[in-house]
Amino acid sequence: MTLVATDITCQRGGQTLFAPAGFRLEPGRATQLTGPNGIGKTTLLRSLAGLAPLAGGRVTLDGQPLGALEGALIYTGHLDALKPALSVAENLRFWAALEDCADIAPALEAFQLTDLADRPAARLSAGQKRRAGLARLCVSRARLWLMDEPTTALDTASVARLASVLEHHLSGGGMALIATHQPLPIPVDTLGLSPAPAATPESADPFLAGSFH
Amino acid sequence: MTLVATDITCQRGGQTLFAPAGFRLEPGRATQLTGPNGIGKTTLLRSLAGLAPLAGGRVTLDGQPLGALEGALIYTGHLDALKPALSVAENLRFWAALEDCADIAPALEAFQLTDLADRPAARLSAGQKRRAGLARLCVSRARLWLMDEPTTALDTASVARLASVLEHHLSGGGMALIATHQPLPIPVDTLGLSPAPAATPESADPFLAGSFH
Amino acid sequence: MRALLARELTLALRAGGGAPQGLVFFLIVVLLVPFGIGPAPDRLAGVAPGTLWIAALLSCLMTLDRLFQTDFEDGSLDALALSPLPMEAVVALKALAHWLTTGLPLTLIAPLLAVTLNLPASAYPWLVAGLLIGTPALSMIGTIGAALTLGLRRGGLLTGVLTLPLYIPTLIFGARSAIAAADGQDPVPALALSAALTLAIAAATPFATARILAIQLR
Amino acid sequence: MRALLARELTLALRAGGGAPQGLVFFLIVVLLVPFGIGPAPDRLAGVAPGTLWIAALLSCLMTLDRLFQTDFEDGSLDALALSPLPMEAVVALKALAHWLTTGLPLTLIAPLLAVTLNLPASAYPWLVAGLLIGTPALSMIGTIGAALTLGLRRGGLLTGVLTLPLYIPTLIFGARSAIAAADGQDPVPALALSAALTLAIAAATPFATARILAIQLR
Amino acid sequence: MRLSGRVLPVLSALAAVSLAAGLVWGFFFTPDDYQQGSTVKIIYLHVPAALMAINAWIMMLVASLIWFIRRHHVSALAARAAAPVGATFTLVALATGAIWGQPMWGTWWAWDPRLTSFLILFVFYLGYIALWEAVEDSEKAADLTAALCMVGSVFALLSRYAVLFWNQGLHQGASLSLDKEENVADVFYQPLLLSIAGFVLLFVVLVLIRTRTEIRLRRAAALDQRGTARA
Ligand code: HEM
Ligand SMILES: Nc1ncnc2c1ncn2[C@@H]1O[C@H](COP(=O)(O)OP(=O)(O)OP(=O)(O)O)[C@@H](O)[C@H]1O
Ligand SMILES: Nc1ncnc2c1ncn2[C@@H]1O[C@H](COP(=O)(O)OP(=O)(O)OP(=O)(O)O)[C@@H](O)[C@H]1O
Ligand SMILES: [Mg+2]
Ligand SMILES: [Mg+2]
Repeated sequence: MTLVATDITCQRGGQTLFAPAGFRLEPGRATQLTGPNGIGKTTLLRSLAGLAPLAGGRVTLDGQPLGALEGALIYTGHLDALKPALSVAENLRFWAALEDCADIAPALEAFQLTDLADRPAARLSAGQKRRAGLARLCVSRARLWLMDEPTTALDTASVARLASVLEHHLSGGGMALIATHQPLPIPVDTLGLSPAPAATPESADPFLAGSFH
Repeated sequence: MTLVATDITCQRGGQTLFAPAGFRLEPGRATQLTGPNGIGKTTLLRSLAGLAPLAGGRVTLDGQPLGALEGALIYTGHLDALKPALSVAENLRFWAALEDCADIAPALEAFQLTDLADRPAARLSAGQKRRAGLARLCVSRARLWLMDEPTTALDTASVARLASVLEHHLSGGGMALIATHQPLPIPVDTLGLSPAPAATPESADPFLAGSFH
Repeated sequence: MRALLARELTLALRAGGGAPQGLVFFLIVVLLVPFGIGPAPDRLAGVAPGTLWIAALLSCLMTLDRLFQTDFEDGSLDALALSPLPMEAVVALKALAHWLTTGLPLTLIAPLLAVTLNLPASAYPWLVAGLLIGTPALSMIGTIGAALTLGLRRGGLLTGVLTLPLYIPTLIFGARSAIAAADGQDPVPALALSAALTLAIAAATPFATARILAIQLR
Repeated sequence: MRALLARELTLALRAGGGAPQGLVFFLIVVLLVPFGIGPAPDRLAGVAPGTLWIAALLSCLMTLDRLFQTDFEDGSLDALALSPLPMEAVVALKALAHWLTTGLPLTLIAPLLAVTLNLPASAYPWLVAGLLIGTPALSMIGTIGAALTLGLRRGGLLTGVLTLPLYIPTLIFGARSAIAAADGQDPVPALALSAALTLAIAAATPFATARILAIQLR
Repeated sequence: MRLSGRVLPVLSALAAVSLAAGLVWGFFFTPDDYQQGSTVKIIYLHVPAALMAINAWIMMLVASLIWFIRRHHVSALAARAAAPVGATFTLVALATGAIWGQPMWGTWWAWDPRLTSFLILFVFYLGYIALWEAVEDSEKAADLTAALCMVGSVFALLSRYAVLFWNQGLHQGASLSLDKEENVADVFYQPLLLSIAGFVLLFVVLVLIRTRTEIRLRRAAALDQRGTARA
């Protein structure tokens, strides 16, 4: 299973965000997505996840269009998908149940959440919340992990823990695409996004096209 | 004006968070607050800001208790205090007006927000949002800046920009206390929080005290 | 599927959840009416079924506005959209959970409140039947409004504005049957129409709502 | 001070803000009543003042629940608490802005809606006077409920539960005067009591609310 | 855009002429009705406004469908442009109806099915406009309002039948239909047709103007964005 993206671009508010980019992600490899604030990393990840449309280019997973493969990927964004009223274990158990995964203990263990398992998510510190959000990765069977700034609010020990979870996923043939501003302590390929060249009329807002003078 | 904290501790949910800590902050100096996730950095900053009570110890600003000095400090937390429906400039102008500061242009300039000034805050990327939140520092006259993980979501260029804003503030006799997991590119003192020793009956929940046998 | 339903129910019943408040709100709106229009028994009896229906509708509405909102704000909706469960099922289950925690208890308590409003005894079964048949439609329709206003600040209020007109057919048929019974007319046709309406709505809305949610997540 | 008032008004009037929706919600609740209780003009006339008051109350309530909530969620309330402006002033200004964008327009449109409910002409001035005097109290009282439920998921609903009982005195006196006028009795005493109540509330609530907010921010 | 720019003045002129002619003819050159007296003349405002209120919604529905299926940007903007016009016509129909109702039925308002469904239609217009205003992202707003328009149409129809079931009304039925025997007398009929034509043209002109404005606003916003991006 290989993810191939060629010449993809995204738009926001009718504007092309970055110059067409391509990458190739083999099983067992991770790619780090870099670029200055506002270049479109989040938008790109959401587009790959199928939550937003791509503005151009093609993405295939083993030759098939990506959209056909629901459940083959998981996306962790800026938000942690935690219910403040539920405990850490309850939150995780719900996501596990959706993926038919019965045992959440390893996931809690991996992010050192075992002691916090019964604490309502509302009463976690920023870093603990993030860890609980990331634990969702460990109960999913998705091969492709799309992660948006996963290290936010994590201390060094937790970053190391995340790295070892990632390595375990990759060594099992998984793939990961990680947008981050911080260096990751695992070997990764890098994909840097660069600004789009000055918008050409066609690529930009439809209302800039010729017929609307 | 000097901030002196002696033997301060904080509690959350009836539990003492970190071993009593003390520090001294002189004009023109910044202190970095470090410690693992969940140790109580955020809680400490909020207590110093007067938003939460201190569980023990004393804090004085030039010998006076800290609480008496409203307006002398500003706190930027995990949240950015931005209204999604208002533009960046409108958001900032409001905070500036509360501080009787008329000109927001330098603050926008300092965080490279001039181009984004008319964009509604809802349509900013994570890093752009954070920059807009931090710009509030530049329209305040507060001497003491309490900052909770200010570099979250910022790219390297923006971190450098934040550092130069901080240096400017310090060189004018300001003070800053900054909780962060990432190294800061300016010279700072460091205050590391360490876990509290096993709870003594007196310091813990009132219902564990002697009279409730 | 079962996990989602269980989660929704837990969240609704847990401290701060919508379920008890929905009921209490219903109760309070009904209790306000005598204060607002005065205590004369005749006047009250005349407006009793209508009051109960309007109160039910408003308290459904108030509990609905955050149906997807919290999931949207904390990123759960993104994760649900990418989960193996189809979005239509998510919508249907959420509507079901909403009805179980709001519409159903409210239907069960309505006869008690009807006493305070002097509703004639003959109208009781029809009132309950009407609510039982009509309130699921309120929950289903509500998902449309909730989805449309997702992510808007003050979305809750706009939800009301968009959803209330959609509620009118359900309200008319539902209230009609109890009023007819109270006035000694035949309550059956209104009830039958109400049932047909609910079925049609239950069949169609999950698809519409799922479509709207996909747009919102872009 | 002026900056805060301006900001609140802008936010309320800006796309997605509460002001137009508050009005439209008022309109819709009133509109629902005939569907609920049937179109007979006599019956409608009997409940007209009460309906308008209850609708005003509910639409105040619905716009109130997020009065501090959004500021709390995005960290603005922390910043406001540490700003040079005292919290009491923040509360009073927010209540004022809320009344200007909800209570006042709603009072102005009420006579028009009264027509659709067949309210007798003699009651019009008393209805308007009552709303004009009573609605500021609704906004002020609402700040208490909004502050108490801050930070709770589904806070909006709990706000309702906590606030509605506090609204009852205002509702009784306010509605009484219009009902008295419609029934040919003396509407003045009820109105005077209502005015006294509003003054007392306006004087006391900012302090109570500011205190509650300080506790919430801990 | 260019085509609409050229047609617009002509249409405007036509609209003005037929409206003026229809209304003046209707108001000043028709006899009073033997039953209703001169109040009958309000028909020249009431009926066309009522017809156009419904047609405007239908036009929005069609435009929304086109947007949904073909993603033709102008159709989304046309639907947006039509909404306030339709809402205004609805309001005019309601207001003239109320003014007419006072002498005819002795009341400004009655919960007659026809009037009631118009009120509901008005609420739908308001919700539609509010939603357009509330959503920041223009493409998303177009999608959402289109969805609302379709769902709303279904429910507007449902409400109509529900309302008929709920109350038999006072309002007269349609008497303009061509196959009916008893149409309104010819003296009333011809100016009425003329003013209906005037209202149709007025609607088209207003929608065209508003659509052109919307397009230009969008263009301005897009250019503005591109400007900031370059800077
Ligand atoms: C305020 C509320 C009213 C509304 C919303 C309203 C609505 C309508 C509508 C939609 C039509 C066009 C129907 C059609 O041609 O099929 C219409 C026609 C008409 N309305 Fe009204 N109406 C109102 C009040 C009144 C009143 C008070 C009267 C007079 C007593 C009246 C008299 C008529 C007449 C004579 C027609 C022409 C019907 C025909 O086609 O022969 N309407 N109205
Ligand atoms: N809802 C929106 N509507 C229009 N434009 C938006 C919206 N959200 C974000 N943008 C713009 O789209 C661009 C890309 O945003 P995105 O969030 O993808 O950036 P990013 O690379 O993730 O940045 P960061 O490192 O700050 O998270 C930014 O310039 C942003 O201003
Ligand atoms: N509302 C709350 N009620 C009870 N306990 C809480 C609450 N919020 C946080 N805590 C607990 O208090 C402790 C300190 O939290 P705090 O947010 O101050 O940590 P922190 O040092 O800022 O951590 P991080 O680096 O993750 O941001 C944590 O162990 C957390 O679980
Ligand atoms: Mg991002
Ligand atoms: Mg913290």
